[in-house]
Amino acid sequence: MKTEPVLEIKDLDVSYHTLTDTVVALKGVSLAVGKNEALGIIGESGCGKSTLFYAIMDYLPVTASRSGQILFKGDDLAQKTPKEMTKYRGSKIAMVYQNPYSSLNPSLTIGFQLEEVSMFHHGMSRKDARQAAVETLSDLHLGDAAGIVRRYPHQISGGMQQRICIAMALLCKPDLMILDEPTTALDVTTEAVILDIIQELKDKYNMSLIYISHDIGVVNKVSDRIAVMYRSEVVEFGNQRTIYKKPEHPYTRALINCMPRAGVLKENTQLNTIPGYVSRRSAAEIGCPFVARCEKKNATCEEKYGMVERKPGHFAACDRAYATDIPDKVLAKEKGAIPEGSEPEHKTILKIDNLYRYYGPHGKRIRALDGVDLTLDRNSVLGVVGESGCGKSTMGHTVSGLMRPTRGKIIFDGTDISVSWRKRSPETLRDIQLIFQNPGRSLNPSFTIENIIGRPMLKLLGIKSKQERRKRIVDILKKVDLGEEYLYRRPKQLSGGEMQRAAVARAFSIAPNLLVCDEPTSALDASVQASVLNLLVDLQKDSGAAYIFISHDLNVINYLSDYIMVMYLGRICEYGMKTEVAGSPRHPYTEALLSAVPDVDPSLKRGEIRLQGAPPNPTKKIKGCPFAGRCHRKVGSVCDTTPPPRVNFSDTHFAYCHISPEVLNAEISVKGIEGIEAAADEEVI
Amino acid sequence: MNTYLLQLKRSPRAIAGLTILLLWIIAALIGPSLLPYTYTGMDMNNQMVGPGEAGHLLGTDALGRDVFSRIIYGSRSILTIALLTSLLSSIAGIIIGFTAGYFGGIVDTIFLRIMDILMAIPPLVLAMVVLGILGNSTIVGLTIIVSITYTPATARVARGALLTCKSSEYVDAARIRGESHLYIMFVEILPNTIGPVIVEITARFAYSIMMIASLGFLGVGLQPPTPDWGMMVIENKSLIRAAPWTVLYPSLAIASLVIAISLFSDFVSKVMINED
Amino acid sequence: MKKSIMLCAVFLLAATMVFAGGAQETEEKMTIRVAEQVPNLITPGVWDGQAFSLNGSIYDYLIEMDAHTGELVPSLATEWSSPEGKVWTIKLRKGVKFHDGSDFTSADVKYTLERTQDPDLGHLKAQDFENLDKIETPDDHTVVITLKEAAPTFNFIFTDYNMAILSSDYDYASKGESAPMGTGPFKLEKLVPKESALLVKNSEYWAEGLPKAEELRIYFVPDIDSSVSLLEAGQVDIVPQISPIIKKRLESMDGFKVVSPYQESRFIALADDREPFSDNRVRLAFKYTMDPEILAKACQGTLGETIFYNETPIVNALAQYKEIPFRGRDIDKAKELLAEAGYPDGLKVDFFYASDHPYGSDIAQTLKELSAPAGIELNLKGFPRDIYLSQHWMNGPALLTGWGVRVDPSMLLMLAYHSEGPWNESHIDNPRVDELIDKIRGEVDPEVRQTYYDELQQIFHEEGTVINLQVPYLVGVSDAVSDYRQPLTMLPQLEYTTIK
Amino acid sequence: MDFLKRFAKRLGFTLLTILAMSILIFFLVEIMPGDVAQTVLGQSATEESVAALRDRMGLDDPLHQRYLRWAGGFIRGDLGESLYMRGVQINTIFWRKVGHSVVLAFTALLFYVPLSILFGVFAGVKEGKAPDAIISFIGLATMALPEFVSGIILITVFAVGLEILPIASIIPIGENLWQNLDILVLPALSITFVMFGYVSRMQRSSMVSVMKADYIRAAILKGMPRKYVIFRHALKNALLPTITIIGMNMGWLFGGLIVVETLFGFPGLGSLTMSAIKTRDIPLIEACVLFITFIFVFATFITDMLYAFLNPRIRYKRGDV
Repeated sequence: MKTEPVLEIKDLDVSYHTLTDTVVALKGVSLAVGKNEALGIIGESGCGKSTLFYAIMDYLPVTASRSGQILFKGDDLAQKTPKEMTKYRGSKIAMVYQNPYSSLNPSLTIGFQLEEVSMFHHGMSRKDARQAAVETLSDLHLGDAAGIVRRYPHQISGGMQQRICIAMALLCKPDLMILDEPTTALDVTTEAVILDIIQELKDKYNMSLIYISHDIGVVNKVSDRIAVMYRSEVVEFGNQRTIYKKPEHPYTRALINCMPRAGVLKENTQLNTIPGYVSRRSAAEIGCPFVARCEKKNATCEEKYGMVERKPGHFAACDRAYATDIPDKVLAKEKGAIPEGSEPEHKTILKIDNLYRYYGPHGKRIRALDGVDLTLDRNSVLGVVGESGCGKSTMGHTVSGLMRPTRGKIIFDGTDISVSWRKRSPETLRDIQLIFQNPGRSLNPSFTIENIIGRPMLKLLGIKSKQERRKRIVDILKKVDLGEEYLYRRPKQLSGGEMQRAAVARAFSIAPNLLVCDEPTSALDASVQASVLNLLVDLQKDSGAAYIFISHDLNVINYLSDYIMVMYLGRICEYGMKTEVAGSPRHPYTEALLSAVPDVDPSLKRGEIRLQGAPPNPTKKIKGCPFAGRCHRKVGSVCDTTPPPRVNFSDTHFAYCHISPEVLNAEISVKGIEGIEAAADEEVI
Repeated sequence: MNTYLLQLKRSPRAIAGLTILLLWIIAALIGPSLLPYTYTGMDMNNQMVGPGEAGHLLGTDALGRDVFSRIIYGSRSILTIALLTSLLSSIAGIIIGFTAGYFGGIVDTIFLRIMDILMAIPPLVLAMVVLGILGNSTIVGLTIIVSITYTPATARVARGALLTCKSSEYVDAARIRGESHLYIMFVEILPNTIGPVIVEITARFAYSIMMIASLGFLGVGLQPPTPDWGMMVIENKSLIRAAPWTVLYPSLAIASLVIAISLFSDFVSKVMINED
Repeated sequence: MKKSIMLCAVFLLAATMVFAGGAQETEEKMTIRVAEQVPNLITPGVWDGQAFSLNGSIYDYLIEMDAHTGELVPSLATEWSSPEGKVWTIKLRKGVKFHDGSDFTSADVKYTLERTQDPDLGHLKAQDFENLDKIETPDDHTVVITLKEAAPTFNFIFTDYNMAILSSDYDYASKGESAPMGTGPFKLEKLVPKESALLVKNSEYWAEGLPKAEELRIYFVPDIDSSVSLLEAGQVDIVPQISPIIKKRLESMDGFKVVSPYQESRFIALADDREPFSDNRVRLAFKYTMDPEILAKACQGTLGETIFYNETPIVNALAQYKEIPFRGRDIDKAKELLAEAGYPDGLKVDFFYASDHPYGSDIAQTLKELSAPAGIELNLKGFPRDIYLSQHWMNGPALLTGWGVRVDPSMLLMLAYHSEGPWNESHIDNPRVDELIDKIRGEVDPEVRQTYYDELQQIFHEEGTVINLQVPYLVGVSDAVSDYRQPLTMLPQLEYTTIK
Repeated sequence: MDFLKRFAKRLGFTLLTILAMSILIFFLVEIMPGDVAQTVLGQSATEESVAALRDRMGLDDPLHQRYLRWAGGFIRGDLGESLYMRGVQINTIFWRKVGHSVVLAFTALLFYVPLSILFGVFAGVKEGKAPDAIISFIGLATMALPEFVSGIILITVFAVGLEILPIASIIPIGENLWQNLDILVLPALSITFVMFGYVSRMQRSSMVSVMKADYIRAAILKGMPRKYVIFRHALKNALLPTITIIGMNMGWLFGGLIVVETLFGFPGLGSLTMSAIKTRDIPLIEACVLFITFIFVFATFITDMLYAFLNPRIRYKRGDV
């Protein structure tokens, strides 16, 4: 470590005592953050990363017990009394939280909540405090700072609220800022802007940072060094680049392999999944926490276990990530390039043209879908990507029949199904199935798995006999690798991943031809997401069903889909084969979207396109291109007045933009999802 | 089921509430048959004797009737009415609240308007106006009237419970399977609203006891000589100085029963609400 | 913020302590304060007999009764005579003025009497005056009344509380309830309906030296316990219609006494025109289950002192009363009679009563308890008094009704026990009884009249349709009050009362 | 501003409810058994005198005509003539009694609102600790007592035992309520028992949920001392729902008023309603019940507006910056 650490945690243990048993949250955690250094902490849900920052700030619930040292510039916070801690909280160590909206008091103005920090910690008068607040807000590129100060939290957008929270943390010039998943709740483009700001402020105020997240891509963008946590322990800690390139701990390697990332496609690799699930850690457990699920475990895992400096500045609790004595179970498929001419045979199953869907009363009509047309072939996956409010879920709901379209036609396998489910024939109902985002809410909590999956068979396939249904349920469960004992369990007794797999089983139990997946994996952890994605790919092979896969995560879309459709404010921006849209995007919005995608490989560099402001108000009628307001390659006033024409780049690839096709083709930059290969492997520090 | 018992063991207040309630229920069921005196027996030589005198545990009232046996017998009528009322109003509430909440649109708005109007008259006033005119009524009459005045409140709760479930995805999943409305309402949603509904029934149980006692106090309770705790209080109100026990013990009986049920319903709401 | 809430709570508690003292009343004028029941109607004619002290002090009557001796004494009428009971000549007192200053003349008496026959008024004494033929006023102070049939005791009717003398040119129809006006000892100063009334001394009252007090304050209190607590707190001097329980308590405290001016009747009517009481054996069986001792205790009184029991409509305070010994409670006899009458295993019968009328629910529940052993199951049906009177009275198998006292029993017999009597609640239709009642009304000679009374009471004892339970009318009075008079006419004579 | 729009909508809706209420009450009272005129004239009235009275009071007119006449009168403040006491305008006795009841209700409010907020907040802040358990239990116990039970206990203690407060609430003639405020204390206290239990429990649970909110955690971790966070951040949000609860509970308050006024003989709207029902004085019943619902609906309306006004999320429209 170059400089003397701002914060040093030594051997921190935290456990929660419930009435029946005690649960270990943190075990023997040792970390250090140098001056003006950014430490990223990665871990899946339940690994104790949130407990870490509560422990540091001494904000643990009364049932928790804490031991070990937390040295902040030398003095140990662990011994401080709550009164003394108030001096540290806010002025020495500041916090930024996950959902900005709920971290701001709804009935106090933004100005008041900013001023109270500087008034309290630095004894400023209200006038000076307000002045300091306005200055800090302008640091965060907020336009009308004086206006915002007078407003209430519910009057500003999500991205804006998170900048206010960051400003609140900055106002007391902290030495250390701890950020707990600050951008998870935001859109990709806004997230990129916020991450840039954090990076910029770190250097400007030479603060040190602790950035906690479950998403490696986001952490890479901000942190110099990264710690990987698993089941309340730090299993690996080192330089950002080496953690990705040469992880020492099998868990880190498996975690990275689970994540869809640039260059990983369903055609050439099967995502690595980690068998089993994260179980609670009781006080008695010793040895490596990952031993139950590790494919590289051997006899040494119990005794020889402990953090060791494997390489200079790189610690790990194990070094068998690439051990060869036990072969890798999951091998990447042969990495052949996708044969050029081998598009899947054209057999369209779904055709949508001129689909409109409006919400709300005449005056304030929200135009969720503003003229969408597409065709979908059997046995293919259409990835629909776009930011929140772009109408992708609405499209999924109208196709699956939850909602009736306001105007336009949906032709499925020859029959017109542009009506709500009530008027659809049983065959159509059987043919189209929907998988929801939140697994916990899509299964009826008071039903057993057996009758959850059995009900559609009885209702739509008319299989009367119970034994027949049970037999089918058992083998569909096997397909989603859930054992027979799951028949009698209720959703509450299942983990997130198991519930989603059960939902998939329910959808496939009646062999649908079209499966609409509305962000099925965004609520899941990386390793669990991988198992669901693999499941979807395998099931498509033998059922031949078509998928409409809706997501805001471009990596997942890029991995799974054959065709990609990018939507913005209810309209299509760009449509084409995966290789075309992700490989060489044409539409400025797709470019901006791709450049904002955080990638697992830190060395990957992407274009620096940042979109300012927020999408326009959906209730207003838009004459020109909806993206005109924020477009970084705006041609001129024509973008605002006339709707962009359709520009065809190949018979499957088109976009709606005023920029002439020649200019668009000429500037094919390497801004695709593969990004620019790092110049050379920088030497690993 | 055992989780409930486990939690019960840990909350002394709930146990206290439950034991008092069970005592009253036992008193109501087998009490009258064990008592030395009937509730109407008049011992004219011992009019208004104090508690403990002349073999009367809680003394006698102006007509020489044993206060203790009248209270025990009174528990039978007040418990039956309260039980019937809370069940009746809850069932009616569920049906109305569910239909209104589920179908939404005009049905829902009409329902809300009607509920507002019915809730505008304080339930006690509504019941009193009707009972006041019909004169003293029987257990059945009282039950029906009190249930009607309470149905708006339970309907509103049932509607609320339904709306929270209706927005969840498993209902959408059921819809696109083409399930019928009735199936969705009573097979998919009802089991998940059991929590708030049970809480409402127990709370309603406590409120109806208070209401029945108050109606009795206002002189529109049960037809004498059936003992009605509220009536016992108003009948002996003028004895408050001469024979305070004739007023105090019925009041304490009402208080103990209502507190017991409130303690238990408080426990039920804690367990039920944070469970789902 | 929290401090301010604490402050406000402390201030509140302090405020209540300060007010607890209450303002004491200081006055020098001699004032009589009475806490009466809340009256419904107070216009003479339709006045249903509550708040006696109000009308008793505002109005005067032709004839009044001496509270101590019970004899009739001249009031607005100085003398009255009728040789054979058919033509009555009444001499009126001179120099009497109404409160509004107008003179009291024979025209007012004529107006008062003719008013009883006014069809859309519904005067309670309409039947008694159907016997009127014509009324002549030869001069301002003489009235000659000619009856259709002779009525030797006709003069008693003028003592009835509804026969207050009214001024012929005062509009009682609209002002009777809000501004009553008469010739009485006190004048109305201020009336807040249903709440209170303030009366002041009528300085030109025709009797010298009366009324003794300057002011009469009357509070209308719905709840008897509140009135008694006012008496105990010294805020009122007189509280009429108190219950025996309160009597016991008041007598145990010093500074108060309880006066019992007369007895009211509680008639238990057994309907003669319908099952089951149309059969006299069932009536007798019911009478055999009676136990006057228990009934007296139920009314918190003692038999023979404050509570009296007989099976005839004649009240024992009257001269015409004939003592008939009680038949004794005999359950077996009752069962025997019921079996004879065709009810071997008992019967069920509805029993209607006014639940909020004094003694009402106590007597009803005691009757149910007494008659149960014989197999007679009374199904008690209690109603608020006004619903009872309007819907259930006069049409139920068994009724409990409160009757005021009538100075002349023949009036009561005519009304309630003659087959065509308007208030024949028990629907008695006994030719012999009708004949006797007509004879009593027409007989001039008191001894002969008494023989008819005796025979009538014997018939009622053997096959009568009524059980008469006399209960005391009790008035709580503080020791400061002297000379409180209230004769059988039920009208208190507050003009004689003084306050120390 | 959308606040005004909301205000107008709510006001219109409230008036609609009152109108619907008046229709409901009018017909509810009309369909009651028993002939009104018969009751007034008493049992001795002859047939034709009953018919005459019915005609004079217009009882035979078609129902809607009578309703319009009655509603018209009510709006003009003329509550019509008391059926029972001919010649006595209801107005004379009605508004005085309403005045007394409003004073009693206000005193009860003055007692229980600050107390239940104070204890509710205190219990919420000390959640799980001893004071919370005690206050919750007291709240639960008092909430469970019907008004007359707590009234009787108060009487036995204060009026009969210590004899410092009057057992009955009577205003001596010639004096008014303000000279006898001590008659207000016991009735107001009886109502306070029940209302305190209910409101303090609601206030406690609202305080507990606010204390668990993210913005409170953010404020504490911003270094603000706990007391300051409770008052400046938590209290404002915790008090908002209490306003609606108090508004919604006006119905209970009036139900309680009737019971308490009967127990103490307090000359208010409650005891007037009771005697109106007993004497079946139809116009008086209609006047009383409609007035109670009028106050109740109006109170809910006011608390709604107060809530909307104090809650910035509703007061200021969502303006995009």
